[in-house]
Amino acid sequence: MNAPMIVAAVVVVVGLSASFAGVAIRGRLRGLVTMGVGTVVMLGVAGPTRPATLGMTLMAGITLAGMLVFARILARLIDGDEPDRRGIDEARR
Amino acid sequence: MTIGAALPVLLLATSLVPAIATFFIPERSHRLRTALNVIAAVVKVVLVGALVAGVLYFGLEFEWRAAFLPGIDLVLRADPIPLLFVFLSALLWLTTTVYAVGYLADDGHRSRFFGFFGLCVTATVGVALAGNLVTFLVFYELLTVTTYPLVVHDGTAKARAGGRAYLLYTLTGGALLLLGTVWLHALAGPLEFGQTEVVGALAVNHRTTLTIVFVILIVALGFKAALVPLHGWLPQAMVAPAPVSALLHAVAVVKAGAYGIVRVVHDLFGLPLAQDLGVLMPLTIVAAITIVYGSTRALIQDDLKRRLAYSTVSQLSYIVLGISVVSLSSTTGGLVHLVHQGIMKVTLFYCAGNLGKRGVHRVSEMDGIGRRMPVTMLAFTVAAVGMVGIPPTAGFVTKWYLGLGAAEAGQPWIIGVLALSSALNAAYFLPPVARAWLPPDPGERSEPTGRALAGEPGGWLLLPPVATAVSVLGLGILAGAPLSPLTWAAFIAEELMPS
Amino acid sequence: MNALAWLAPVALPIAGALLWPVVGPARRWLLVLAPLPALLLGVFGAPGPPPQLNWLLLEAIADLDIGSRPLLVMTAFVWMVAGASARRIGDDRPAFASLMLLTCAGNVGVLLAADVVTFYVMFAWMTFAAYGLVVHHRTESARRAGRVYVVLAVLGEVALLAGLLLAATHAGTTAMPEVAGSLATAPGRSMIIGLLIGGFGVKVGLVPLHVWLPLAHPAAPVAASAVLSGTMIKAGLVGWLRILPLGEVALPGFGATLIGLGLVGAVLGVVAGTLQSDPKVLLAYSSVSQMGLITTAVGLGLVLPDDATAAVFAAVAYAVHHGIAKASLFLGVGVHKAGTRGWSHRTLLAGMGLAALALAGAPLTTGWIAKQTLKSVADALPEGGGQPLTLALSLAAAGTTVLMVRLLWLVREPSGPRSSPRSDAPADARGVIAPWASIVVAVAVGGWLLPLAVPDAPSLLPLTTSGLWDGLWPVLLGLVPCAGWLRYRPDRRLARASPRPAIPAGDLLLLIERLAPAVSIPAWWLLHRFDAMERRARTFQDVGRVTVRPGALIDHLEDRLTGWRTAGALYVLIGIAVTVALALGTA
Amino acid sequence: MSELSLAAGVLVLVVAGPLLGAVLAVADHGHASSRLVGLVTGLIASAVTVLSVTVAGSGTPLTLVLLAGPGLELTLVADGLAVAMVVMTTIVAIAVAGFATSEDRESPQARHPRFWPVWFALWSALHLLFLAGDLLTAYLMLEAIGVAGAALVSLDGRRHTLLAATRYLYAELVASMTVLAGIALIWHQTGSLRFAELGPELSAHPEGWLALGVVTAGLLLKLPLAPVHLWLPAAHAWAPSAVSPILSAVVVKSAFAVLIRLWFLASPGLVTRHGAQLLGSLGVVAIVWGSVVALRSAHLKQLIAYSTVSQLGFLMLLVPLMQAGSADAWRGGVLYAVAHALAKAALLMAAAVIAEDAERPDVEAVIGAVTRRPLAVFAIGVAALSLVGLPPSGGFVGKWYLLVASLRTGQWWWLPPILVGSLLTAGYLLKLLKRAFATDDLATSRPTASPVAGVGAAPEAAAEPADVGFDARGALALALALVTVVIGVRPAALLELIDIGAPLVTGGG
Repeated sequence: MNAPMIVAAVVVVVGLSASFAGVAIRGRLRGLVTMGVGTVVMLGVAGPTRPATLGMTLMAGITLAGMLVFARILARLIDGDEPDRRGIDEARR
Repeated sequence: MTIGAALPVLLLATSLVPAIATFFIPERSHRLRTALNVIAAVVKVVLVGALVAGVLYFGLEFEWRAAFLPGIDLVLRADPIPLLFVFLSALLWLTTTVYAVGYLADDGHRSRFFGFFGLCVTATVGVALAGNLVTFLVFYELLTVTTYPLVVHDGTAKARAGGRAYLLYTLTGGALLLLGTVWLHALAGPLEFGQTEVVGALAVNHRTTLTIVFVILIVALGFKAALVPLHGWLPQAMVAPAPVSALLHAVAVVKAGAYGIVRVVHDLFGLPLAQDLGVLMPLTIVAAITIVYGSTRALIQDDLKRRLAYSTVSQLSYIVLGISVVSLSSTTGGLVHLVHQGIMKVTLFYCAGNLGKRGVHRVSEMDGIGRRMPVTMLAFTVAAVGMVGIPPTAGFVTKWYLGLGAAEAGQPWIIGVLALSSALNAAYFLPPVARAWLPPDPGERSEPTGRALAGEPGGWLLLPPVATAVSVLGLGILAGAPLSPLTWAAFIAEELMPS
Repeated sequence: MNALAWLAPVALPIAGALLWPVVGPARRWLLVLAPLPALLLGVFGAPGPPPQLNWLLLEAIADLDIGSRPLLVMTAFVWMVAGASARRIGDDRPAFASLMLLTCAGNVGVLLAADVVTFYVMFAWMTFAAYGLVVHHRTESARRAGRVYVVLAVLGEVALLAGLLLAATHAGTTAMPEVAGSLATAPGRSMIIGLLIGGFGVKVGLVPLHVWLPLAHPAAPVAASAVLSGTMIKAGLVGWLRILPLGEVALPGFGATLIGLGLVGAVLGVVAGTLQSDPKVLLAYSSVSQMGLITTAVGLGLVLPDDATAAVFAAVAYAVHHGIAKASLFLGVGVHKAGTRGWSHRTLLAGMGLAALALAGAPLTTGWIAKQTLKSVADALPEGGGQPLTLALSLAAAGTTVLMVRLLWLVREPSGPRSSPRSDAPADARGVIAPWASIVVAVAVGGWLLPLAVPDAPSLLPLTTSGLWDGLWPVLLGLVPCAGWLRYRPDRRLARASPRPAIPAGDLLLLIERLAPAVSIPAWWLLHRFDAMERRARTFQDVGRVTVRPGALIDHLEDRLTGWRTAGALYVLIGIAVTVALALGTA
Repeated sequence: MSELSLAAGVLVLVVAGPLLGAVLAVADHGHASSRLVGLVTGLIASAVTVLSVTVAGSGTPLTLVLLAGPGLELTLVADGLAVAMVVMTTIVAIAVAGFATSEDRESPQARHPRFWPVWFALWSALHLLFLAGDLLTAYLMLEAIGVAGAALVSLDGRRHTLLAATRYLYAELVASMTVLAGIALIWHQTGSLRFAELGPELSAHPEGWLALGVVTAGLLLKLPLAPVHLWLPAAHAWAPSAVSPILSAVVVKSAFAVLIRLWFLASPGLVTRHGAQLLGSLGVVAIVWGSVVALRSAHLKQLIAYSTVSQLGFLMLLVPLMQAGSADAWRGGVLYAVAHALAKAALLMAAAVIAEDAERPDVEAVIGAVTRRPLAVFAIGVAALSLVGLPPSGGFVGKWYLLVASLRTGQWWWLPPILVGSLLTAGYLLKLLKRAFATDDLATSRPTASPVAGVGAAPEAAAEPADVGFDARGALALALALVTVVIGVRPAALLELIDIGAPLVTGGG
């Protein structure tokens, strides 16, 4: 675990806790983005700078970005906040 | 697929195929459904006859084996003991089908009923013919599952409560049986019935584990054999329609439990090992307690079918008692009671069904019913007298052999138990008979409330009880005859007894 | 042919019973002819040895030993006579007729059976078929009598079954002679013999177990009572004679108890009998008393093994005599109840007087012969034990005389053709007199035929003068108190005013019936509570619906668990746990 | 060469087939006609059959390297586990396809333009995931499945489905990123992500455990394993009736396959007893907690969702038994996964059919269903057989091996959870069956039968003909359920397939 990986790991953990602790959907979304950036950076600095690492980081980054955009679209579709609990009871009403 | 292997499978098929076919018969075509089921039942009885003749007279070997799990086979083998049970279930399936046709004349779900009915008998035959413990487990669980829809056939709240209790007990029993089977399999590898030496060899260094496994197996089977603490479901499952109570609680389900205990004690562990492990005496004690407990509880049941249910609880333990006492006569008694109890109890349930059709559900409502339903009550009287063990009925033969065996084995206290239970049986079976034939004051006999329609039910409902009642007497009087269940049981007992 | 001779006595009545509803008007003769094969077998014996019947029951064996042959003749004869007088009842109640035939089959079967199982089957068959006869009238008293009869019958049967099982196991076979023989050396012999004595004692009317007899016999119609008291009561005696190890071993203990209980029975029968107002109950108590005497004979057999054959013969002789005499008396009461006028009443009184004399043991009657043989056996008692016993027997004879006078007193007025619907015999007595007359003749003649029927009967016939006097003085002694009573009897109205007898029928029973509730009510209450408790417990099984509370807890916990914050915390926790587990765990 | 190329071709077809379907569906602007769906499904089915036959015949895993480039590696490994999972997915997919097409006429969502393309894409991602030979492909497919699943759930745009989908997607995102972080660590420590190669170096590396721990944590959330099952109830309860079978039966198995492949095929060296026992005990928690909540739930689909949570607990029991070195555990666990998938899909289809009739989502919808939908109720019955583990069903065989393994490896403490779990499963399935047979007062929602008192309640249903028309979808559900019975009676073939390429275990069964 070289030094930059540790910094990226810290960012991941911060993002993780923000995504769970986040108050509203937006709060959680921000947490997820932070965590995403952290993991991609972590992957990027992980291996010796060989084309493989670069390729993987690129691919992982693109897919993560896609997911986050989809999450953003869903968040916008839901007007109002998302319930905290198991998401069944309120949904039924 | 030699004839030796074909017959057992054919035996299974004769009730499986019609059952599945019956599911698809539309509700309206009664005749087709009735014909299919009755013919299937007759064919099965003929096949069983051929099987019995083959085994007893020509000494043929019938076995069907198919790979189930790697290293474990599904085995159907027609040894003498299975034949006894198959013979009983085939015969009583025929009579109960005839009875059910009459009983459910105005029921809306007959295709469903006869379908599951056939599946239940297939499972029973499977349980009987099972050659090893795994096959036994497979059909044992299949029996539990196929009988549930029958118990809740009426769909009322009470039926469902009965069904729930039934499944709660029997599934727990099934889980324990699975545990016991797996444990034995892990210890001894694949295990066939009859190879008692395999388990015997294990006993050298696995004494405690084998005892634990034995206890687990007996408790698991005890749920269906209604040993005392585990009998709770039986009285509640009485909500089922009469033909279901007749077949389930006289032949299929409860007998599977008792039969299982017979197989485990004799064909799996073997009597000498069981005796050596010292597990037989507790089993005898539990059986004795169940006998007395069942009879006392039956004393105060006013509902007729619940009284019969508690009587079944008590009578089943005669079989277990007979098996667990180490002597030739008591083993014979236990085995023959497998057949006798079935036939007597089925008759009682048929009559209870007929009475039910006429609105008589409780013993207190049976005053003077003898005059209005003489044939049904005659059959009921014969079977009741049989249950009490008054000669010359089949019940007496069992009591005689159990008593003889107990004395031979040097446990005279069992004769005390038999005596007490006979007295108790008399106390709860004879009064209803007396009330039926001798209403309190013939002058102004209180006509039971308008509900009870006069007269006997139709032919379909009368034929089975009469047939089985006659056989109760026949088995008693002709007990010594060459092909009677008694000689057959004695033949088996000689084989089983080590001495 | 030989098999037919052996099987017909039992098979014909059974066939008759089953075919009764089918057979046309000729069936009225079936009742009379059913016992005929048994009579022929008894009198002429069978051409060959008994056939092997191992397909029947459990290897049934039939045999006719010396003791039971005369009994068979008597039983068959009494059954024919009873059948004849019951023909009219049979017409309107087919059930009664078939039950009579079934009981006859059982009664005859008991005498023919030679193996323990068949004996027990026939014994039980007879007992439970007789229940139908007892409750024939369906009155409340008949039902109560039936109830008591069944309860005691079941207890008796159960004790008998236990005893026979233990005996048969020790003997290793079911043949009765061997079982009796091996009983002498059986471990736990006293328990087995106790059970057997109790089991048969119920049927014989041994004192504490006799309570059903005074209730059941009168409740049944007259023809049935005749058979119940005449022949069926003897089945218990046959059981004792065949199964107890008479002649093999001396059982002073059991012998003494039997003799004691016999004498108590004799006295109780006389005392309670005289106080009765219903002639049939009186006769029932007389049966208890007479069977008490027979029990003493059996007791003697047990005490003196070498005199056992004499004791057996005495018992059999007495049983035959009592059977015929008692049956004739019961039938006489039947004729009386049926209504007799003028000369028929007088002949009735004469006939019943003759039977009464026989029963009392007046000289030259069958009763006298039987009593004398009994006394001769008693004399053989060692160290002078015989004297008090013969005295007791004579006093019993005196008592019987008193009883008989009371009976004749009760029957003295001609009871015109009352047309009460309840009368169990038809208004006109024609159908009943003929059979009654035939049995009275038998009473007169029977005594002398006895030695002929049993060729090698010991020459005990006491034709000496002392024997005659010995028979006469008890009768005279009995007549003295009767004369006194006749002379100074209290006002007629008082006698009739209190119809309830001082000791009601079934003496000890009333005591038991009062005590029973103290036990049965709490037992019933306990059982019901247990039942209710189990029904309440069942609600526990409805896991889903037990109470709302646990359900709500689960829902609440689940909601929190799936909330973001808790889930997040749990997720991190699990991640760390797994990583740590992988780090420090051994490979 | 020809032999290899045929197999290679088939492998590619298996993975690419569904993609082809997706493209065609998009080309047909979403309204895939049943003919098109039938054609593509048939093609894929035949390809999968050929694949399984060749792999079973050869007895050895089939590997194919598609892209060997430094950056982008893509190798397909068709070993026993992969083929079994692919076969399972195909069977369920065929059933769901039939179900969805026959559903076209009634419910709108099947005709939703985005349904068929996404559905085929999901199918293709599943195939690729099971066949993936390296961790990165597996990771990418996990993400694709997550997105496709969420998309399918939020198909009809109603508020509660959107909420469920969001919750599902967020959980998937967090899990994926954790896995990615783990992958980064593995890449850093071993320089290769191929399952076959990363094992030795990882276990040699001092901090190998950290990487495996992080990936496992991510996979547990994706599975989901009980304590962190926050997203499953909502997603599966509100997924449309055509989607929930795939979600509950197959998608949940994707993370499971990756986990056991990683733990036992890739880096068995790293698997420690404590780690395995921890996962096992989490499994037990899942079994108990899932069943208890299922017993309590009144909502039909929620009950089935929690049943999935509980059944996944059973699957996790395989981990400690495998670690103790029992081949039976691998065999039993994988077969149980297949049997559960088929039974759960059948159960969901049957429940969907019945719930549609009653137009009410709660458990009361099933009342009196036996008269209206006999085949569907029968399907529920047979599916229950397998879920509870009663013979003759695949579930029984799976549990049998788990029990034998736990006894043979001496870890007897897994016996009670399995048995009690089975009984609890029976409990909540009985809730459905009990109501299915109800014909009297309980039928408050639909006055199907006026309760006839007195002798034998003969509901006046006898008057109206008891057999409704042949409902195709009920029959389909029943057919799927009967497949588990076939597995239960003849498990030998499937067991041999699963044994191919099974992790080499020392000692044990």
